[in-house]
Amino acid sequence: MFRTWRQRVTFSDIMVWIIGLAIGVVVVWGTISTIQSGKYSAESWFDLIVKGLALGGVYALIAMGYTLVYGILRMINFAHSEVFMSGPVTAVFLANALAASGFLNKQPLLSILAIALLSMLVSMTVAILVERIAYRPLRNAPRLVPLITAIGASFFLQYTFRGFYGSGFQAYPTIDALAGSWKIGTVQLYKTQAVVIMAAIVLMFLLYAIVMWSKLGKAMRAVSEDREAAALMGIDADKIIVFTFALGGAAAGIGGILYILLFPIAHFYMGFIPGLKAFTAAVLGGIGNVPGAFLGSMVLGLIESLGPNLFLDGLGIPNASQLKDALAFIILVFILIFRPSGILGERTAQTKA
Amino acid sequence: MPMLEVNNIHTYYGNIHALKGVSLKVEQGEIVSLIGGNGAGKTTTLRTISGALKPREGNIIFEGEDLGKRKPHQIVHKGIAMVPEGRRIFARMTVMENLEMGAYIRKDKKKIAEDLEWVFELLPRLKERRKQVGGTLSGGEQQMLATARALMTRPRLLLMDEPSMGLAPVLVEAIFDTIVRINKEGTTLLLVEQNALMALSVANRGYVLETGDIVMHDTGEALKKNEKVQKAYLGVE
Amino acid sequence: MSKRLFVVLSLFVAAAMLLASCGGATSTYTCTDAIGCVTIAPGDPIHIVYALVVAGPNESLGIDSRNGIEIAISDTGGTILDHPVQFDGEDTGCSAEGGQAAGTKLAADPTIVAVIGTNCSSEARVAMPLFSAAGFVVVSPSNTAPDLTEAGNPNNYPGYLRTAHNDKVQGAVAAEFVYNELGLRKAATIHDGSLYAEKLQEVFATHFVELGGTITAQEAVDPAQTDMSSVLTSIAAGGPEIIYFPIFMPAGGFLIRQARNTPGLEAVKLMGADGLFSSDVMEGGGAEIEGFLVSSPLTQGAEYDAFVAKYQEMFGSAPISIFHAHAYDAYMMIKAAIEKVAIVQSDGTVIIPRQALRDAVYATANFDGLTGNLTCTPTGDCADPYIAVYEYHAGQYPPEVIWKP
Amino acid sequence: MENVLVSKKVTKRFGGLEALGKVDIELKKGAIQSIIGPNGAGKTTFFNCVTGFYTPEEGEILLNGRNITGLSPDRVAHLGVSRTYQNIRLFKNMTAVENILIGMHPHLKSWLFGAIFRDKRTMNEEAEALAEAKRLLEFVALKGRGDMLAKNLPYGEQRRLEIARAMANKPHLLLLDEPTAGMNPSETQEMVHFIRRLRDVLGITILIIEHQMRVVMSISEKISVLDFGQKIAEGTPAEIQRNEHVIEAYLGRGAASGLGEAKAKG
Amino acid sequence: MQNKYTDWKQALRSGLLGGAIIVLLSLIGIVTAFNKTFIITKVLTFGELLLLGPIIVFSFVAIRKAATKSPGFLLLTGAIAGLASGLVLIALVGVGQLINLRAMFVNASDDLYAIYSYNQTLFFGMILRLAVSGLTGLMTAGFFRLPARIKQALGQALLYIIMMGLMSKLIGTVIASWGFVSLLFEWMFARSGLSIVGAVVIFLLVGGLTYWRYGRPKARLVRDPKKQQLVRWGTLGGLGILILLLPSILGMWFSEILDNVGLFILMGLGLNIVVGFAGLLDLGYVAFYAIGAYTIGVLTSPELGFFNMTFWQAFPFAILVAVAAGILLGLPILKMRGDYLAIVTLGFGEIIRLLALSDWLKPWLGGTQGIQRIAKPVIGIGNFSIQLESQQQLYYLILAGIVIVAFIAIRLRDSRLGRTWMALREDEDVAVAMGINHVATKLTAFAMGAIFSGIGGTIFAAKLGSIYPSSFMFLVSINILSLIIVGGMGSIPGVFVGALALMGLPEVLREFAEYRYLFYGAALVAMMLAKPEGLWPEARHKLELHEAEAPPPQESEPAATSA
Repeated sequence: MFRTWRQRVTFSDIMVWIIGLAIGVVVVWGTISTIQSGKYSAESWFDLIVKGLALGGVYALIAMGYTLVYGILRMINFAHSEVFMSGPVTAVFLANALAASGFLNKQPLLSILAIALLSMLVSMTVAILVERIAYRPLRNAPRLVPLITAIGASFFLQYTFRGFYGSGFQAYPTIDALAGSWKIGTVQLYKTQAVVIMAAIVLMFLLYAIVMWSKLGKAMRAVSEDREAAALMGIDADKIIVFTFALGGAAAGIGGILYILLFPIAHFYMGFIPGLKAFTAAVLGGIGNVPGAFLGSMVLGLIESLGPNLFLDGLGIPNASQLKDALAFIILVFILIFRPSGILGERTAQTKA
Repeated sequence: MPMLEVNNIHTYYGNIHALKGVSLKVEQGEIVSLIGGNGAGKTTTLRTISGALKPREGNIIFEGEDLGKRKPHQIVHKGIAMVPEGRRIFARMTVMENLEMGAYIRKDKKKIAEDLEWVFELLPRLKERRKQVGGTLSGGEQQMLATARALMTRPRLLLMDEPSMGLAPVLVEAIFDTIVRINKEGTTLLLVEQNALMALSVANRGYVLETGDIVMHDTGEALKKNEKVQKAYLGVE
Repeated sequence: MSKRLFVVLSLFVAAAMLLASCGGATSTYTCTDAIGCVTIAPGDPIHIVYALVVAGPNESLGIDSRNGIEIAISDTGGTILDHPVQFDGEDTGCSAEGGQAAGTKLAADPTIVAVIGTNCSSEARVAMPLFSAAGFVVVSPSNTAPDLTEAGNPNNYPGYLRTAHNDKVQGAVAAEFVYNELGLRKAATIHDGSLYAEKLQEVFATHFVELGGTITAQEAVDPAQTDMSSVLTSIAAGGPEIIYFPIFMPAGGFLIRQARNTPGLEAVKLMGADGLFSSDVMEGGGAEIEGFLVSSPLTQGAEYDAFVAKYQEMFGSAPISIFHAHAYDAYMMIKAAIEKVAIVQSDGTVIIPRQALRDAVYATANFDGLTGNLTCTPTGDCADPYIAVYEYHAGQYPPEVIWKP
Repeated sequence: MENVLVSKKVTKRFGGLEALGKVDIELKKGAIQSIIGPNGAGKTTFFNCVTGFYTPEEGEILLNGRNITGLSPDRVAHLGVSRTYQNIRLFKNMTAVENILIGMHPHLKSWLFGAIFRDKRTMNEEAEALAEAKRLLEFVALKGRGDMLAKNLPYGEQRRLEIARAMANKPHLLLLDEPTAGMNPSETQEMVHFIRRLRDVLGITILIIEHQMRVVMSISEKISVLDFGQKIAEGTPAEIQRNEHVIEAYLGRGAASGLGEAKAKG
Repeated sequence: MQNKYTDWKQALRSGLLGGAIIVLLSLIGIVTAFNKTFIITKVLTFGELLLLGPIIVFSFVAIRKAATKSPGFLLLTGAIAGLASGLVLIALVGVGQLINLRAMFVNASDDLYAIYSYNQTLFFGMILRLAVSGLTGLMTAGFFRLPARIKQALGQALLYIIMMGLMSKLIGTVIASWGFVSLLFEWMFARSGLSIVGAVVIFLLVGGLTYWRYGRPKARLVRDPKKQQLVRWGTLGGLGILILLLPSILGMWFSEILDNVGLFILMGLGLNIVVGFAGLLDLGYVAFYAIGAYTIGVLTSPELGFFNMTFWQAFPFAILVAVAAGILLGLPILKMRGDYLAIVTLGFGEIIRLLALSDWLKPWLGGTQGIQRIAKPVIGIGNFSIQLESQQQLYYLILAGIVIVAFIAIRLRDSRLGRTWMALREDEDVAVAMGINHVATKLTAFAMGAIFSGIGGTIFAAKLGSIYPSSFMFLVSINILSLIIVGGMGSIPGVFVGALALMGLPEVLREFAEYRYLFYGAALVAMMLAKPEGLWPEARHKLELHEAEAPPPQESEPAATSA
C-alpha cells in the first residue's frame, strides 16, 4: 500500500499540497487568533453573515447567466456583466418617476415588481441581441473567438449605455417599507438584507425548476449535452440557445434590482465587478451546474463579507478589507486544488481517457 | 410514388467531396439497408437526409416534398427520425426524460402516453430503468433507449445508423429482432450497417456504397448471394 | 502598389511646391521669449487642450472637469482676444501610461498654448516633463498630491499650477476642525487606493495625532467596491467617534448608507472631503445623508448656482463629479493671463510668448473664481486655502455651511 | 516464459458501480491475447488501469515483475507500454510524422536549451528521430504520407498511424483497443496480418480488445471474457467458443455456431 | 408581384433598421460630439457622415437583397429605404418635442434636433432631412447601377477621403515633425479635416488611378526566380532599415505608440506560447508583467532606497522573480482544465495587483503611491554610454527585446518542446499516455510566458519611470489575449499584426476621445466576425477553418459522456 502511494505522488503534487496546506493553516490560524482577540462581537458576526448571504444571493442570480450559457455553448459570456448592468441603469428612471409621483411608497410591492420587470426586460433584450450579433455567427469558430467578441461587445455596451444616460451616478430612491430592521434578541436583522436573501432563494428555486422540470428547460439540457442529437428530436437548437440567453438575462436583470436594493447607485460601469464575482462564483460551484452556481455564490458572498475580518485580521494584516478580493481568489485556488471542478462540479477529468 | 427519394446528391465536408451523386429510393413499409466500407459515405448519406449536412447538388424528396434547405429539427417535424451512430443518448438525463425529448415536437399528451406504453412494450427493459440516468445504462440498453427515443417522435421513416456497433453478438440479434418488429408495426426503415450479413438478412432491398457512390442495388437476398458483396462485405473467401 | 504610391507621392510634391511658392506671409514680430512663442494668424483659433480622464471607469472625474471648461468657454463667448478658442484634448485614463501617451501626443502639437489637466496625480508625474519641455502652461483642476508643487521636488516642473487644493491644506483643516470644533478625540480613516484619498487621510491622521487625538484605524476600500460591511465592522471594533473618508462617489455613498447599518456605528460622525461635495452624494447617501460632513472650498452663492443651472442646461444632468468649478477657474485664469501677455498686432495676429504666459499665470493674485479667491504660490498652488466645513441635510443642496475659518 | 503483464485481483469502482471486480489477467512475453465482452463490461477500464489513467482501488498490476499500480500514465509509458484507442485519437492537426515523433517522446532528451540553441546533440537527436519516424511510417505502409495532417488521412491509414505512434515508444507491451473497428472484411484481414507481424518481427507482446469474433478467434492465443466487470471465462479460442457462460452472456447461440461454421470453412 | 411586395417590405425594413441605428448613434451622443469634426472642412462633418452612413449601408443591403432587378425599381427601393430612415429620425424629433427625452437620454438635446434639421426651423429642417435621406438612398441605388469600373473608382476615392479626413489630425502630427518637408503637404489639411483642395486632389488622384488600373493585370516586376530572390532580400533589407528609422520618421508621438505596441508584442509572444502553443487559457498574464515592473521598481528606486541598483543589475532578478512566480502559480493550477485554469489565473492577476496596492505591503511596494524614479537603462561603456530616456530611444531597446523573444519563440515552436505543447493542446490524455509529463511541460510554457511578460514589465517600468498598481488591471490581460486571437492563435506574425491592430487602434482612436472604447469594442466584434481565424493565422489553423465543418466524429462513444 505504501509503495503505491509513493508511486502515485509526484513532486508537483507535494508542492501543491504544501501550498494548499499553507493556505489552510494561515486561514485557520488567522481565524483562531481573531476569535481569541475578541475584537468583534457576536452581533457583528451575525451582521456580516447576513450581509454575506444577501450578497451571495445577488451573485447567484448573475451567475446563472454564466452557468447556463456555459452549459449550452461551452463559452464564457464575458458580456454578461453588461447584460446585468443594462437593467438597473435603465430601470432607475422608472424608479425615480415612481418616487416622484409618490406611488413608490404607497404601493412599494407593486412598484418594485414594475421596476424589476423593466430591468428584466431590458437585460433580456440586451442578452438576446448580444447572442444574435456577436455569438451566433461564430458558432463553429474556434473556442476562444467568441470570448473576444464578448469582450468587444462588453466594451460596446458599456459605452452605449454611458452614451445614453451619461457617465454620472444615478441613485435609486429609498423605499420606506424596506428601511430599518427587525430586532431579534440582541441582533439586528435589516429588512433589505432579509428581503434580498428571501427573493434570491425563491428566484433561484424558480430557475432551477424551469431548468429541471419545464419542457424548455429539459430541451435546454438536451441541447447542452448533444446539440445534434437534440436537433434529431426536432429541437431547434437556435431557439433554445436564445431561450437560454433570455433566461440568463432575465435572472441578471432581476438580480440587478436586488443588487440595487443593497447598493442603490447605478452606473454604466457597475456591471464589471459583480460580473467578475458572479463568474468566479459560478466556477467555484462548478460551472454549468445550477445548484453549484447557488452554492458557489453563497460561499463567495460569505468569504467576501467575513473573510477579511475573520481570516486576516488576526494575522495582524493592516487594512484587511482591502485584500478582500485577493482573499476570495486565494480561497478559490484553495478549493479548486482539492476539488478541481468546483464544489459541485462533475469530475470530468475522470470520465475522459 | 416512393416515400423517400434521394436524387443525385453531392455533399462536401469543407473541400472534401464525400458524396458524389448518391441516389436511392425507399418505398412505404420497406426496410432498406445501406452497406459499405468505412468512409464510403453511409453516415454522410443519413446525415444529409436528416438535414445535418446540406447537399451542394441534388435533392431529397420525402412524401412528395423537397426537403431542400430545411434544418434538421424541421425535418423531424416532417416525419423522419434518426437513431444516430454511437447512440448519442442524453447521458445525464433519465430514461424518461430522454423519451420525453423524443416527444418534444408533439403536443397531444394522451397520444404521447399511449406511445410510451407501446415503446415500453416493445422494449420492456427500458420500463424497468426509466428512472435511471442514461449514462449508467449498458451499451445494449443505450441502443434500445436511442431507438425508443427516436420512435417517440412517431416517425413514418426511421433512419438507423449502425445500430449493432459495439454490441455483444448476443445483443445484435435482439436489436435486429426489434428492427423487424418496428417495421412490422408500420414504420419504414432505412438502415446503415457495418454488419452487412444481418443488415441484408432483414432488408427488403439493399444498396452498396463505395467512396461516395452507389455501386450496387438489389434485393437483400440477391445482394447476400452476390459474389462481390460476399467477398468485400461478408468476409466469405 | 508601390508604383501607384510613387505616382501619388510625386504628384503631391509637385502640387505642394506650386502652392508653397505662392503662400508665405512675413511676420513683423521677432520672438524673444526664452521658450518660444505661439503665433496665431488672423482668424485662426487659440488652441487650449484638456488632458483629463474622459474614458474608462474614472471618466466622470474628467468629463465633469471638461464640462466645467466648456461652460467657461461659453461664458466668455468662445473667444480670447477676438480669436475663437479651439478646445480639444486627450484622454489620460487616470494612469501613468495613459498620462504618458496623452502627454506625448499633446506635446507634439506646437499650436497648443495651455493645458488644463491632469486629473490624477499619477498622470501628472509622467506627463509634466513632456508638457514642461514643450513650453506649455499647465493648470490642473484636480491633482492634489503635495509633491507636485513642492519646491525642490523632482516632480515639480516649471509651468505646472493647480486650482485644486493641496492635500496638505485640506487634510490639516479637517483634522483641526474635528479636534477643536467637534471636540472629538477618536477618529478612523478610510481611503480608496487613489493617490488623492490616501494622501489626504494620511495628512489628516498625522495632524490629528499631533493635536492629541487617537486614530483607531486607517482602513482602505476599493473604489469599485459596493459592500463595505467588512471594513465598517473592522472600524467599529475600534470604537471611533468619527470616520474620515476623503474618497469619491459611488464608494462614498455606500459608506454613508452602510455605516448606519453596522452594529456599533449607529451614532458615529462621518466626514468626507471635497471629493464628496456634489449633488449625487445627496442621492447616493439616501436618508442616511443627514449630518454627513464634508470639508471643501467655499463654492456657494449666486455665481455657483448660475453655473450649476448652466451645466444642467448644456449637459442634461447635474454636475456628475466635483472638480468642474476648479476646471472653470483654471480656464479663466489662463484666459486672463493670455490677455495680459499676448501681443496683438494690427492685422489681428496674436503672439503669445510662452515663458511670459507662465510667469503671468504664476503671478495670478486675488483672482475671483468660483472656488474662492485664487492666488498662486511660486510653486503653483493657486487654490484658495479658505476651506469650510459643510453639513448635509436630507433634501437640501448645497449643504449648510457650519464652519468657516 | 516470464509474464510481461500480471494483474492481480484488480478492482475499480466508479461511485457505487464496480467496473472491474478482482480481475486476474496474465500475459506471457510475446503473446497475443484478447479481452472480449459486451459493451460496458470493463474492458477499456482495464486498459486504463494498466496505462495508469485509473488507479485501481484494490489489487496490483505488475509489468515485467515491477509493481506499476497507480503510476502516472506518463511514467507507465516510459516503462514501455503503448496503447491505441477504440475511437482513433490521433493529434488531428499535427502531421503524421509529428504524431510519431510524439510517440517517441520517452526516448528523446532535448528540452529548453536544445530548443533555443539547437546544439549539435539536439540536431542529431532530431535527425535520428525523424529517420526513425520515416522508417516506422514505411513499416505501416504510410510511406510518403508523413507531411499530411492526421485528420486528412483516410480511416484505415489513421488506424495504422495510431499503431505506428504506439510503436514509436518501442513498447514491450502494446494494448490495442478494437483495432479493426469500422473495417471491412478485407481490411480486417490485413490488420490481422499486420498485428501478427508486429509480434513476429518485433517481438512485442500484444493485448487486444476486440468485438469481431472472427478476428479474436483467429488471432489470439488466449482469450479472457469480461462481463459486468467480472472475468467469467478464460482459455483458448476453442475453449471459449464452447463455454456455456460465454455463449449465454456474450456470444449468443447463433454467433457461436456461425463461428464454428466459419472456422470449419476457413 | 409577390416578389415586388416582399422587396418593398424588405426596403422598408432595411430603411427602418438603418434609421434605428442612426437614432442609436445619436442617443449615444456621437453625432453631437462630432458635429464639429470635419472630414472635409466646411463641407462634411463626421457627425453628418454618421447620419448618412447607415442609410447608405442599409439601402445598399435592400438593393442587394431585392429579387426584382429592374433599374427603376432598384432606384425606388433605395429611395424608400432612405426615406424610411429619414422618417425614423423625424419620429425621434417628434417624440422629443412632445416629451422631454433628455430626462433619460442625456444626448437627446436641442443641439441634436438642430443637427437633424440643419439648423433650420424645425418644420422646414425636417423636410430637408427627409429629402436628404431619400436622396442618399436614391444615390446609393444610382451608384449601384454604375458600370463596375466607375463604381470602383468612385468608391475607392470616397473611402480614401473619409479615411484621410478622419485621420487628418494624426497625419498632421506626423507631418508636423518632418520640418520643412511638412510644407509640401500642409495645404491638404485644414484645422479640422481635409481642405477642400486636398479632398479634390485625393479624389482625382485615387479615383483616377483606380479607374486607370481597373482590369489591368498586376504587373510582375521580375520574372526570373533568382532575381526574385534578390528582390525579396532587398525588400526585407529595406523593411529592416525602415524599421530602424521609424522613430525618426514618425516623431515622438508615433514612437510612443510604437513603444506601446512593441511592449504588447513582447508580451503577446509570451502569452502566445502559453495559450497558442500549449493551449492554456491564461487570463492573469498581467501578473508577471506587474512582477517584472515591481521587481525593477523595488530594486532600483532610490525613493524606496533598498538596493539602488541600476537597470541592468536589477534586470536578471526581475526575470528570476517572474519565473519563480510562474512556477509557483503554475504548480497548483496546471492540473485544472480549461476554464477553471482561466478563472484561477485571472484571480492570480488580481491578487498580485491587490497586494501591490495594499497598505500591508506599502513599505516595500509603495502601495497606492506607487514607486517613482525607477532607473532607466543605460547602454554603452564609460563615456560612451547613453541613458535611454525618450520614447524614441527606448524604441530600440524594445525592438531588440522583440527580436530576441521572437527568435526564441520561433525556435521553441519548431522544437521537440513545441511539438509536445501542441500534442498537449490537441489531446492531453493521449499525450500523457505517450509519456509526456504534462505538469513539467505546461510549467515550462508557463515559465517562458512569465519571462517574456516579466521583460515587458521591466521595460514598462523603465519607460514610465514610475509605476502604480492601477497600471496592472485585468484589462491588460484581456488586451494581450485579444491581440493574439485577433492576430491568429498560435501564429507568431499574428502577434505582430494583432498588436498593431489592437494596441495601435485605441491610440489612433484617441481622435474619438471618450468614444474610443465604443469604437474599439465595435471594431473587435467586427474583426472577429469578418476573420474568425485571425488576421494572420498560422498555416495549420487556416487549413482547419477553411474546411468549414469537420468530418463526422468517428467515435462510437456518445459525445456527451466524454465532454
